[in-house]
Amino acid sequence: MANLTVTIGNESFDNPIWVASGTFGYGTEAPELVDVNQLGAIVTKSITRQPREGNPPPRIVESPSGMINSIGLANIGVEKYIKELLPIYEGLSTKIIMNIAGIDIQEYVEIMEMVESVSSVIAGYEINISCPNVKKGGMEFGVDCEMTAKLTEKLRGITERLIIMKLSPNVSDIVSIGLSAEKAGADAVSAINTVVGMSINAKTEMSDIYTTYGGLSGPAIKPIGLAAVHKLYKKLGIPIIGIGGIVTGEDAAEYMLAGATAVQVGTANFRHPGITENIIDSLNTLLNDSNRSFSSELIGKVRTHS
Amino acid sequence: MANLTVTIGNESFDNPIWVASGTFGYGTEAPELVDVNQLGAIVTKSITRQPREGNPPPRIVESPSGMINSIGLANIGVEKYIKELLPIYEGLSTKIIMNIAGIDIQEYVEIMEMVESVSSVIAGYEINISCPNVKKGGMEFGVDCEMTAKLTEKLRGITERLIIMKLSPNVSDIVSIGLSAEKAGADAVSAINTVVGMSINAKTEMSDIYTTYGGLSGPAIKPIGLAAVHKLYKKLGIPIIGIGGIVTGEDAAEYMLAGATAVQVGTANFRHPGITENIIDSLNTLLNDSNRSFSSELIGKVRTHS
Amino acid sequence: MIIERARINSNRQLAHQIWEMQFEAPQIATAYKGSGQFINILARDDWNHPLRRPMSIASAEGGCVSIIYKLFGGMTKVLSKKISGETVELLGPLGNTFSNWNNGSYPILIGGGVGLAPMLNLKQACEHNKIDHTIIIGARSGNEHFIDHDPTKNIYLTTDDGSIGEKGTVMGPLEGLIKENTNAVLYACGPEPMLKAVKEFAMKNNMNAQLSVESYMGCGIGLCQGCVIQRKNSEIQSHSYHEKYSLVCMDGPVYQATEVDFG
Amino acid sequence: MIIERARINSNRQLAHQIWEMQFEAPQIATAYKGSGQFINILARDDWNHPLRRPMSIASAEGGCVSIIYKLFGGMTKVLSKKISGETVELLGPLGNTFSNWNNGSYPILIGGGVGLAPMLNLKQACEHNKIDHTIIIGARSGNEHFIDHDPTKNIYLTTDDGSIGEKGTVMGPLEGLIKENTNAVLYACGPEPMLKAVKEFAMKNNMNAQLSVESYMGCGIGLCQGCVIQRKNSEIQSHSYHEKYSLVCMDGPVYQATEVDFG
Ligand SMILES: Cc1cc2nc3c(=O)[nH]c(=O)nc-3n(C[C@H](O)[C@H](O)[C@H](O)COP(=O)(O)OP(=O)(O)OC[C@H]3O[C@@H](n4cnc5c(N)ncnc54)[C@H](O)[C@@H]3O)c2cc1C
Ligand SMILES: Cc1cc2nc3c(=O)[nH]c(=O)nc-3n(C[C@H](O)[C@H](O)[C@H](O)COP(=O)(O)OP(=O)(O)OC[C@H]3O[C@@H](n4cnc5c(N)ncnc54)[C@H](O)[C@@H]3O)c2cc1C
Ligand SMILES: Cc1cc2nc3c(=O)[nH]c(=O)nc-3n(C[C@H](O)[C@H](O)[C@H](O)COP(=O)(O)O)c2cc1C
Ligand SMILES: Cc1cc2nc3c(=O)[nH]c(=O)nc-3n(C[C@H](O)[C@H](O)[C@H](O)COP(=O)(O)O)c2cc1C
Ligand code: FES
Ligand code: FES
Repeated sequence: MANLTVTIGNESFDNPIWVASGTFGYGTEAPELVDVNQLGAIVTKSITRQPREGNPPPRIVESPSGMINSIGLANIGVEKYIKELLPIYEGLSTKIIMNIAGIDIQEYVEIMEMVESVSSVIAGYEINISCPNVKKGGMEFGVDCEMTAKLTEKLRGITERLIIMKLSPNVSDIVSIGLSAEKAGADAVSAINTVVGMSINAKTEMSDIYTTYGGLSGPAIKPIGLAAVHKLYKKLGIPIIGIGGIVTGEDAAEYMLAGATAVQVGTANFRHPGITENIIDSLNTLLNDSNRSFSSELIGKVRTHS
Repeated sequence: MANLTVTIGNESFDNPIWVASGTFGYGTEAPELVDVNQLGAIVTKSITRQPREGNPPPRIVESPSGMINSIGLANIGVEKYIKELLPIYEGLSTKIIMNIAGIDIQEYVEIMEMVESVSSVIAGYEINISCPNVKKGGMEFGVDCEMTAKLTEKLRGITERLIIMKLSPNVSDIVSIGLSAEKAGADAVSAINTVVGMSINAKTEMSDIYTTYGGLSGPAIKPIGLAAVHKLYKKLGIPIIGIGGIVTGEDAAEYMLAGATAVQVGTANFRHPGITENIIDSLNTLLNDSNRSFSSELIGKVRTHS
Repeated sequence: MIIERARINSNRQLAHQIWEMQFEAPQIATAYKGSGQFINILARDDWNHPLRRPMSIASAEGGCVSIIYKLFGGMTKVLSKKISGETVELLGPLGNTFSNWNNGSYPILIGGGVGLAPMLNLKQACEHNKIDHTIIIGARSGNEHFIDHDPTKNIYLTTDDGSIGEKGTVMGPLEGLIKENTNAVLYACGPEPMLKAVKEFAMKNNMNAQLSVESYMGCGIGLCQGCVIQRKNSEIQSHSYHEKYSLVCMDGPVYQATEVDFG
Repeated sequence: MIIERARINSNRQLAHQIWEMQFEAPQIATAYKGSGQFINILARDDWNHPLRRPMSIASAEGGCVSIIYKLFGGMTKVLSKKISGETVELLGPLGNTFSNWNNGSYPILIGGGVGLAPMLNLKQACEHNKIDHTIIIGARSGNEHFIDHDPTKNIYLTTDDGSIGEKGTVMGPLEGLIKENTNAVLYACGPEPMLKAVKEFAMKNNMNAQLSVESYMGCGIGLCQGCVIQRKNSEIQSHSYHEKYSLVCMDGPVYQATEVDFG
């Protein structure tokens, strides 16, 4: 068995296989189907200041090797998160990363201050600056270097815990956004969030998603995620967490080879809630086959031709 | 049989099903397998000022429901194009759109001037400002509104034939690029070119593409293309030509519903060189089933929920 | 909630584009709670279609589970090509059940299209519990029916084209039936227009009705928040933290007609 | 260049991970020009794997075409699950052929791994034309061989582990053979390291060698420009307009050893 331990900032994780925000609920939904304590970390669903009902249906649709979603950040709000979920997380041995979404900087700050004001075991925050679903809930931060920097800086002032800025692929230059986050004090960046997409039913001539546009995820976007991670790795000094279309241990290894310190599994959980355990196993096998003792040896080791 | 005629600028096309640049050679490669005179138009492979060898292999690799390529604009150069291909095109009844790529504005101008200086039947030009493969051959124009506008304007001064600016999906805001092209005099825009992607072999730990990054195409990117076309349609006044992952008549109809006046079929040609004929047939059937007499009735008719 | 790789015992066509598949799935059969519940099926190993497909449980007994499915698109076509001996991965049993059909009222079961799967199941339960009931099954045409029209046995078929049973929708027989059965309660599953009509009928006649609704599901187990329907009133149920929306996979698929907002 | 939906006549395992499939493909069989040509196979209807897969033609006679394939990944696995009576779509025959094996020289055929498919084909042609020849087939281990080691019949097998035939690579028997046959010409198909070794050997010994090379193919018919290999010298052939690169699908897969630049 290889050593799968990963370190980001001053937190260490048992393994680099995490579950992605919005694809595993609050981590408490499927106890019969997956032992969450096996996971490197759970990134919980984006939490906003107020509870949100989310978008009207239809919210999801399949696409070739992928799916499109427009959930609209349906969530219980930070108050309920603090009251009901943080105590549950005390009982888990896996690390919890809380994903936060806000309409403006003030909202992010407020949410984080509320969580920081109570005692809890959470390891850190992932900051959703890239959710393409909600008009004012993401996009704006994620495409702009300055706003990303300002937000990161503000949040850095509030917490000593991990801050992971989650980057959007829907930009001309993801690296410059990543660099802004790094300079402003982020401990890591994660990439990628979903890619803007649309689906139409040719028979009914209707859009398949209520909000017309949604976020594309799943194996279809793996090449896009890999390119983003590799580009970020070449320029950033902080760890990168790879996301997008991971469904096998090989996929996870590819992301690590591209430069990811850890990865998050999203859409695949919908099909196999326990898939992360298989991914951990097969990553282990893969490492053994290549005589590696540490998964961290993979990071950034892809050999390129040019 | 529905009427499939399409008009763009002052050119009319027998039908809206075209083949995409770089995926059908110069239109002369597979005469046994496809009757090119059935096509709405052939968009020929990007032509540069000088012949180009293209990138070293490996140049292509499959991905889930897609493929990644980095051909590097291998082409015979404009002189040979004029000498050897234009005469052949005289003999075809299908329309020819010549795709042009340049390193700088001067190069685009020069290529177009050379073609304009000889008599030929070509219907117009598609301007590749979005090829992500060659460092200086594209990207720069495609992500920048001003450069797009400047290039369009210059070319507009040279030709009365159609100018179709081909947009890149690898930008924060494809609509503003499209608007710049429109204002500067483009007759149409086409969208999308390939999406930047990467592929890694977990076993060999090698990048699968010589240039590390390549362009993702095929069904995987259809949702991305549809979203781009729909967004452009809402803001632009000129026709939009939809591209990305089209493999069936339904796919073509979806693009038209999203706002495309015509579509281009790319990757699908590699698998079935004659697939465009099937797509035309099934588009016809689809129109009959919905009692439509003109394919142009589909344009932009998607019903959205919100 | 169990994931079980299940052997296919049989897979046969019942009517035009309507198939029945039976699996050996002892764990899911045992955990099964009653009519209305569904399974989420994974028919293929590749990721071309990443999501499972929800299908109502048509029967669950003797360690076996069956579904009745209609050829719709990619995955149902794949299902129809499967042969006995092959396996598929099932996740289930999921969702809630029809209720109160065995408390003295007169159940009228209404199934439209493949919505008849849970209705056949509920019919079986009624028979097993010796509860008088009627079933009405609607289809577009006679070739989609695989049960005989037999009002003497309280089985009514309808077709849009009148080719079998009564011409028209399921609402036809219903009118007559509720005059005879004043303590009738409606149980329905089928396409949205049918459910809407049943709902309106129940409201107008001041009756109880339970509807099994469909929605596009990402996971079937509460992870994705994709499967919501709009709720009329806001009795929040255990699994949905929403007021306006309810998760069909956890709080449904069966709802009181009054709860559902068809918009 | 023909697209033909071909019925599978047989599909059987020959050795460890090595299978043979035979199709009824009269048009392609008729158009076939000789050893070295290949077909581009579409094994699945869905678009999860958009591209066809190139496979050398191992035999083409009596309206039938066969291939010998190794289980590699997604599509070859799908192929191995096919049963006779099913159909797949073939595009072919594609590419050029080995040449000059029937002009008085002594052909030594060298196949590594599934690279032996075109070599078996060429062997058959030699036999048919009564041309003396030798074949050397290399594999990692004995379980990948399905032909008997029989130097008396000019059939040499090699294995990396020595479990069958001579231990080592195909280069072992070659050394001895060219001493006996001064007019030998080499024909080789197999993994790149083997082709490289054959090329170097031929150069050193001032011999002719023809190599069938592989490359990742998008289309197989000159549309995508994806399948290039680097060329050593620049005799431009008909289909490639490149000097430095050559389209394997059109100008290959067979090249003079001197032409190929393995980098
Ligand atoms: C609780 C529930 C119970 C159901 N029970 C039955 C049943 O007993 N018999 C039956 O034939 N059908 C049933 N359905 C519908 C069934 O899930 C769809 O017909 C099936 O998913 C179609 O798959 P496909 O790949 O053939 O179609 P596709 O090619 O995917 O066709 C698309 C249509 O199928 C439906 N669909 C596709 N994927 C999903 C998904 N993940 N979740 C929900 N709907 C989807 C959508 O309406 C979509 O427009 C049920 C649905 C739900 C939600
Ligand atoms: C001219 C030519 C002749 C060939 N003849 C044979 C033969 O006779 N028998 C045999 O077993 N194999 C042959 N091959 C190789 C064969 O094409 C691959 O083994 C096959 O494509 C693997 O497909 P897969 O889906 O199982 O593998 P994948 O899961 O796709 O595995 C990936 C590997 O397969 C190869 N591959 C995948 N797709 C392609 C493609 N479109 N074009 C080329 N290579 C690809 C690549 O090396 C890639 O790394 C030949 C290749 C060429 C170019
Ligand atoms: C249904 C769904 C809901 C999601 N919700 C969130 C969310 O609330 N916050 C967030 O940052 N990302 C969200 N994501 C994005 C994922 O965390 C992930 O970045 C993306 O799905 C790509 O990974 P995948 O291809 O493995 O799914 C969501 C994705 C899906 C599919
Ligand atoms: C192998 C290959 C080569 C291409 N070459 C060009 C090119 O030379 N010029 C260009 O503008 N687009 C080129 N493209 C992009 C296509 O024209 C098209 O925009 C893209 O492939 C998306 O469509 P698809 O999903 O139908 O393939 C190329 C695409 C592929 C796959
Ligand atoms: S289907 Fe995912 S929450 Fe209901
Ligand atoms: S495989 Fe497409 S050009 Fe050779």
